[in-house]
Amino acid sequence: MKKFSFHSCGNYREDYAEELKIFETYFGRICLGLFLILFFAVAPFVVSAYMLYILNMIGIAAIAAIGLNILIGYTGQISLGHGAFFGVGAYAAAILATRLGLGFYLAIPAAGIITALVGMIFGIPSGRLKGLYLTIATLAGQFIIEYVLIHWDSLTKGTMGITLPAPKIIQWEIAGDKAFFFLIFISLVLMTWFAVNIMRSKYGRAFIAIRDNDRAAEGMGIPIFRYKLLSFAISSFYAGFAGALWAYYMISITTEPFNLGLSVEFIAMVIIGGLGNIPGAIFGATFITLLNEFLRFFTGLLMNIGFVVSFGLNMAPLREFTFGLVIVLFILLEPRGLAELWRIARSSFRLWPFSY
Amino acid sequence: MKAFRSRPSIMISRREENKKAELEIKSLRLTFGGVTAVKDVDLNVHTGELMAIIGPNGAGKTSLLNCITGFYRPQKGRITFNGTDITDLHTHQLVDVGIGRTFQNIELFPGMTVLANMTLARHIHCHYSFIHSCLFSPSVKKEEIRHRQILEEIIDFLEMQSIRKKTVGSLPYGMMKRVELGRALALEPKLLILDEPFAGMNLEEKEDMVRFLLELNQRWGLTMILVEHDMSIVMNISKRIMVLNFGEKIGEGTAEEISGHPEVIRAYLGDSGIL
Amino acid sequence: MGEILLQLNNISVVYSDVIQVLKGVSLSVEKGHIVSLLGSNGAGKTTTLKAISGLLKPENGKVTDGSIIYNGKNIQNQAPEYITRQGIIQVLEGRQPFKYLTIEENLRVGTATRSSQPYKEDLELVYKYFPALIPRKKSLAGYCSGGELQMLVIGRALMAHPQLLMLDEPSLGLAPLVVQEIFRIIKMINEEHGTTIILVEQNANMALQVAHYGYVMENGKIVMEGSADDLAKNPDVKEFYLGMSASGIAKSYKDVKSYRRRKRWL
Amino acid sequence: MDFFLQLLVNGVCVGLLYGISAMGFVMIFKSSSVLNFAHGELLALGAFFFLALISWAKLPILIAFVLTLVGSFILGFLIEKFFLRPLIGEKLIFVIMLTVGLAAMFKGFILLIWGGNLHTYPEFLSESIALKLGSIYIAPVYTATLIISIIFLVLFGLFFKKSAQGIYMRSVADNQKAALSLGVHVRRVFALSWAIAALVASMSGIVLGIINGVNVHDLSSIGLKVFPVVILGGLDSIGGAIVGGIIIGLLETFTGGYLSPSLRDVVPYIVLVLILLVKPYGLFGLVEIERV
Repeated sequence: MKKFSFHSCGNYREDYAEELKIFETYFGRICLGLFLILFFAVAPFVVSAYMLYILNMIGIAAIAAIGLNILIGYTGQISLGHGAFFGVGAYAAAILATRLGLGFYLAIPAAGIITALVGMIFGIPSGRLKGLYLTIATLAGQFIIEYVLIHWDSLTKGTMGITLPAPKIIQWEIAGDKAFFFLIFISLVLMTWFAVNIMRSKYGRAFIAIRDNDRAAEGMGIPIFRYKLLSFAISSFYAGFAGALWAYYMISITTEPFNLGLSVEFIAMVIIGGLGNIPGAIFGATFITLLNEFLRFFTGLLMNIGFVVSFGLNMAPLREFTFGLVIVLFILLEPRGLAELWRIARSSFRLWPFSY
Repeated sequence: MKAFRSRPSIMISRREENKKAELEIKSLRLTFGGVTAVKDVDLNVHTGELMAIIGPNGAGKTSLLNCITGFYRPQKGRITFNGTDITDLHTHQLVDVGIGRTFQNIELFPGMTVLANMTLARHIHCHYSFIHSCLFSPSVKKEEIRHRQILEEIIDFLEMQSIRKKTVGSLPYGMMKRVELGRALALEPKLLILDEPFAGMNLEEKEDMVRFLLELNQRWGLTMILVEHDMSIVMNISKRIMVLNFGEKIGEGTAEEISGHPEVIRAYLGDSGIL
Repeated sequence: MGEILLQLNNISVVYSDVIQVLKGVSLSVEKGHIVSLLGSNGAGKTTTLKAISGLLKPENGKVTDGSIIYNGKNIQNQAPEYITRQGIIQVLEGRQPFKYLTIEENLRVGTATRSSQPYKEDLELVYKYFPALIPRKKSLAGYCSGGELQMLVIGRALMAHPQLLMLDEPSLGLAPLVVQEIFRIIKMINEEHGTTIILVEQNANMALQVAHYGYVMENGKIVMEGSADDLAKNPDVKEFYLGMSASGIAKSYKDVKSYRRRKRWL
Repeated sequence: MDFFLQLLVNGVCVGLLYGISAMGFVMIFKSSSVLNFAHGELLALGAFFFLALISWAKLPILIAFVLTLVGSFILGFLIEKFFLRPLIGEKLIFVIMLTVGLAAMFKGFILLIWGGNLHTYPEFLSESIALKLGSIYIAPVYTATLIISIIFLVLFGLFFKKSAQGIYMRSVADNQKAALSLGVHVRRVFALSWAIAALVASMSGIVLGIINGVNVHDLSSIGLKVFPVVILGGLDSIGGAIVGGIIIGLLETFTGGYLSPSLRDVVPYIVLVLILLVKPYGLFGLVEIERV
């Protein structure tokens, strides 16, 4: 019997296979399917170029945020170096594309793999360090990578930056926001699906076990260090992949954006979206990207108001202030993040229209 | 018929070679920072035995267990299991070798459900690759379902059906101990090490636990090492008892021999005898 | 009957606004008595202690009904800082030392409720009760054995000069000799200082030996009460808590039946 | 040789500055296990408040100094009350992120009011406390730093080891539930530790301001410099903060002097990671006691 319900009101599962499903109901699955079809068929053709640009940025950020969520939210290893890993991915793709002339379909995954290797190297301290000591070691990673990117002139061209060729499939060039929209969001859908699958298999369970009680995890036969490294590798793969997409999208890259601030933004996405929740990372990426854009727009607006100009006030710091304030409020008011708000919204549809 | 269904087939169908559990410890010594926690202890555990280790708090019982299960590294001595040297193996490798354990101060994952806790113990029995798990291929699904069936058998055996979806942190203490046993069984160990499984339990819970342990030991031939302070249980169910004091073995023998052993009475049991 | 120090009138406790743990518990504790609280795990004994000491709050629990009267004052739902300063000290289950403090520093934390007063004499007193702690004075509590820690946490509570001392499972995981020692000292504290003690124990045998009065809890309710001697003679208590068959002979775990027995009052 | 000695002295001086900047940080960590990412901004707030008092309100130095300390004490208290208290018992990462958010807020606030330019205090330290050892010159402000750091080291050492309040603070960091059960006023302990930390921070902010001038970007980057310092010393060790500070200070001045100025900022981190691999809890940090 196929049950079709909006949201089940109890546990009606009939065999163990049903418990392995991602979606509790067919309704959920169909909804997501419809949403994706609509999204791909409609969004790129109706929204403005600026909106499309923002959507693309959200997509890229979401891939990186999913990766970080695997590391922080699931494995419990706080990393302050995700921004740098994003940069490693961007530079790896740029160098592979310009020096070796790899096509983007090879350069992007290869950049992800290179970043995963770098991530594993910076994950090595996790074998001995715990909690805050590890956090600071990843902070060290952030600074060391930043330094290398800037000062390894022969490879990265230092502060000059690198310009990437446009990605090509045989003869057809992927250029412009619309083409990138498809590249980015198809990647996002795939990467999300991989992440969800990893998390419901033995690997994801092992990560959670390490987060919750590493000694017991070891007692269950889980080689902790190897899994921590794996988590660092997966997370950096996502960061590197996103960074590579970003590099192609931006066409030309410099070392500037990959600073601690970017790492902090990624963490903010993960927390505001919801720790240990994969859709949450997408929500978080959306929220933070939109917030940044909004604040940029708003402070720009303020700067042009007559009296502000006449007083010579600089409104730009307001952006930083508000950004901080939003994070603080979010943590204080809904520490479980947007994913929790989404869950609450959905569960009020339980038994809809006859909610109790 | 409940009685038949409640026997995990993984345990029943264990082949003889999977039951084999010969543990041999030779002059084991463990020191931390000047204190000798375990002092040249020898111990042999044979297949099918239920061996108890008793002794005052701080006598080195848990330290000894931690050496066997790889949490501590002894300075001297050898531990072999079924003929292989396991002294230098890591904790997670020992699980592969077939040694499972429960902990003195429950080490469950309090935020997870009972089922999720037990599923973790199937980790070493999950054989699919990383790529397969990324795609969640049908083979992964099939394997996951098989593990679930095994877990359900253990849940049935330990009479935990009603709590399988409950968060472990919300369970009463005695239940948590039972979940921990269930999780250790899900590892399919050849040797099960139990560190104070009865502590903090009331009589009823103790009786249940004794019933499970005896069945595991007698009917399924699971070899066990038991560390416990409740003498009435230890004396009743264990075949052999070793007594530790200040890291040294001060006695070994059957329950009768130990309860009459003058040094054991002085150091551990006290003059009022069995509590 | 002597003076009542503590009175619980029909209290209910709810965690996180939904999970009801206590359903109308009433009990009274006479000044200078040792009262023991028996019952299975999850019956609500620890919750009862926490309701008294105010430690429910940090765990998102609340007394929703009834009243707790201590020395004539209503203390339900008060902050623990306030309640401890009234002379109620709870020794938590599972021995919770300050691992990174030395034994002596641990004991000093016990003076928190009366921080400006001298404490040297109290230290001497604790060391008198627990001479085993003297050689370990300067070592970190994290490195002490279970027996030493249990002595430490009881000693730490004594430093606060409690009027009402609540001990949660002091014998948990201790060797028989140490259990005897701990109970001997509990009795001594009660006799020498007149400290009123509430004792939550799984080891009903020992608990009823030292207690004056006892309550049996099941499923968040009091199901039986009486003087310790009466309880020890009660056939149900004998069977379910003391581990003796009704005829009084200690049972053997070897003849444990292969089915679950049920308590008659459930 | 002179160059070497001058570098050595400079390194120690800068290191001491790092050390006292880090002390407030350690204070917070020791009592509430919070990693404070807003520490640099706390330094900056103190420095700017002092600046406002002496150059806008034209108050005498001493009064301004005392007022700054009082103000930052209250500020620390309020931060704990409104922002940190609701998070007691939450995961580490939330608390970290909260302080990151606070840091952004404070920085934005300072930038709004004072802008990102360099401000300077009027000269007020007397040249008479400067030290001259042969060809090496130690500026008065460094002498003052030395004195302040020694005083604080002794003061905090005694406070945590001997005073009742100090022991209560450590007990709260160790096991909050047990501390609560013994009647330790946990909320007061947290509030007090933040208040004291903010006070110490603003004092070090003023000292830094005297030396390098007052600039919000510089001061908040000192907040990041604090991390290698405290981790090297061990997160919960006041003395470790000073030793870690001096090591990092020396590393910086020597790499700057002998290798290349651009390596200055990254070498301390490399050394930090290497040391952590050998000593995972820093040089003087408490080793986690685990019992299985």
